[in-house]
Amino acid sequence: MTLEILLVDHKTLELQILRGADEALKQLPYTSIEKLHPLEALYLLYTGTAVLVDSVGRQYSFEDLIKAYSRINPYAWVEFEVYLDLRKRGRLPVPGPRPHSLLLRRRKREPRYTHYILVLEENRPVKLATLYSFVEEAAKNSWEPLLAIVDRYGDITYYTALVFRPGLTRLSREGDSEP
Amino acid sequence: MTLEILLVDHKTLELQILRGADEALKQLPYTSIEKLHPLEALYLLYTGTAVLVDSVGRQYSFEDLIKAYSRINPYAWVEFEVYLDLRKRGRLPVPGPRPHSLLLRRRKREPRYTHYILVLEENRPVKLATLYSFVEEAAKNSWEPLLAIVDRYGDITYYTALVFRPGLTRLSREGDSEP
Amino acid sequence: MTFHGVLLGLRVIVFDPKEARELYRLGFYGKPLGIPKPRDAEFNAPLELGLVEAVYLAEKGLLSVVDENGANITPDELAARARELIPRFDLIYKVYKELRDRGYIARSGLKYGADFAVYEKGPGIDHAPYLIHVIEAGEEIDPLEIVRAGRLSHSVRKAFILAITGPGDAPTRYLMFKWSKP
Amino acid sequence: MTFHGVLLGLRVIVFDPKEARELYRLGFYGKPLGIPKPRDAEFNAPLELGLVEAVYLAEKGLLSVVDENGANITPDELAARARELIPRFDLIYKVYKELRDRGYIARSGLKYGADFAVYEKGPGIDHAPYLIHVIEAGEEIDPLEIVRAGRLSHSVRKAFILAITGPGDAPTRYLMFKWSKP
Repeated sequence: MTLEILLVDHKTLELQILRGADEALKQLPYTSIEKLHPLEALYLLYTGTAVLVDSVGRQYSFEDLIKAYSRINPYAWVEFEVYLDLRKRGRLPVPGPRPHSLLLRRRKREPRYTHYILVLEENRPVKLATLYSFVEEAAKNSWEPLLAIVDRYGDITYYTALVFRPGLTRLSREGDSEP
Repeated sequence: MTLEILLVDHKTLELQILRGADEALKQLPYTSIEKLHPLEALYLLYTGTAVLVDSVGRQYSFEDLIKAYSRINPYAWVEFEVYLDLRKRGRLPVPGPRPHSLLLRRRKREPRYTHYILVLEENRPVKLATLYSFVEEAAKNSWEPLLAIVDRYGDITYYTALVFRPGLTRLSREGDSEP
Repeated sequence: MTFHGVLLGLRVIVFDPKEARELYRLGFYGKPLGIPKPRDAEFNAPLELGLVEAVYLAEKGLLSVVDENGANITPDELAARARELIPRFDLIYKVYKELRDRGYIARSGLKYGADFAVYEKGPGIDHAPYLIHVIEAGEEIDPLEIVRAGRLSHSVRKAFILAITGPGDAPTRYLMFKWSKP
Repeated sequence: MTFHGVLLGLRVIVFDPKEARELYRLGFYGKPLGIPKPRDAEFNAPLELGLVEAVYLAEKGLLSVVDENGANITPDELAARARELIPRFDLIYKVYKELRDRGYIARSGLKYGADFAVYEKGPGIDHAPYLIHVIEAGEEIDPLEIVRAGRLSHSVRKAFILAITGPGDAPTRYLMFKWSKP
């Protein structure tokens, strides 16, 4: 295996690429090469493209890392599910500015982001204030806000969100009913 | 107007055909000719085929009769809605054996009934025992039980009902998904 | 002008066909008896109003309501009756009133599984209504609510609106969602 | 044999792909990670179980569950966790258990807006599942519940089932409804 990741800190899950930065660039955006996010490491482990070791040479599996990530983030599993789903769709997500969020580019080499994704889970209530500020933050950055809602069996549904202001927001004139 | 109905009793709404039994037979099953049900009188008034008078010759409109019927039956309006809907579909309902129920024949001259209809209204809770005994009474008589559910804006939806016994009732093998 | 309605059970009926037509024409209020999908206001039938609409029209002074015996029913009495019978009446009414006051045509969305179907011009004129689901929000919302509303709206439009509101003067906030594939 | 799962948040994950395949084959339990519609049990992925399924399998002694740190979780602890997180868990579990015990394949009906999708043979074998809506019944039921369940089931089959049940030993009664035009 050419790609080796170092687990710098067991608690915070700080991760670094130890070997194979060239290989990593085929898999990840260049911004991730210096500091790897747990989701990205999980993906590389899950697809079998990398191995994870700590400073004393102990090896960690996908299962080990997702358990460890779950300890510090209750959304760990569902975030990985959404990350994996987006990768399977050919998109290249990167961790976003707020917890449980991801950003998407149109193409790998494009600097601008197009979509801002918030991961939500059924039966984990979300503050309304969080939803609103998320939608507003997206608008401010000209990103399309997307909610990725993971139901309790792992199915993911995506919704675009916008604030509707009665009397101000125009309803779209054309029909957009489902075929 | 050839068809005249007599309001025998203002309280119980006992009704009789005063004139035009021949005309009435074109509109109603022969069983209704002797003793007219308020729903049937309402229909004849609503369609303008009959007039309603009391013993002192005072005349009553559709509005008068439905108000009077509402006083003794909280389901009066919705029952009439269902009766009218069935008549518009070319069916000939007659009042059924239990409150808020109707019976249907395939054809006017057929003695056997085919459907047993229970009128339900949204926001008027129904006892489960009532639902079960209705479905069982229908089964005993080989009638198909139908619930006519009137929503709070007057839209009617019909459902066939049957008791399902896990492990005993076979689920139908063919698909019956909607086109 | 004032329209005249009779409270029969859970409904207010405007019996006079002329009044019925005018009230329907005024803003697509109610449903003519026996006509599930009216093409226009040229019907000859009584008009059936749901309690939400009836309270709105009564409070506007457009509708006077009596009971089966002809006794007058005030708008407050009508609202009290509605509150008794319709779950979440106050929340639903609050959203209905705001949408109507803003000039939208708000009608029952019940047959679509939603609280309202909202048109800019009216049924038969707009291509399809937007469905509104009224949600009582404390501080939080279960994302399940969004998924469920989406499933119910699915057959009509890709987009639907959650009206998130609370009791009293709490402002209503509207979020529009559209099913999407990234 | 016993399968091994790890409780991560609201889910129990069976990481070993061999166990995952066997458990899925055993009765269409769970969902393989990243595969929304598995064709068969030939996948190579961890299996994700919902808490309802996980409690059922744990109580049957088929599944042993640990937390992120490897500490054992008893079936009772797992059920307590589910009860905390899933609205109406006890009612839903009761119906799930009865249907599974009777030999039906009961899976999540969530994507259809129902509590369960029930198959006689299994997904991909039966033409379409029957949707089950679990309803807590006191003595009475609002007919609205029937209409709403019908609307949610509409896109799958004309027929749907209400499982009407109560707490404890109250028997569950099932009524099947089919949308109809007389």
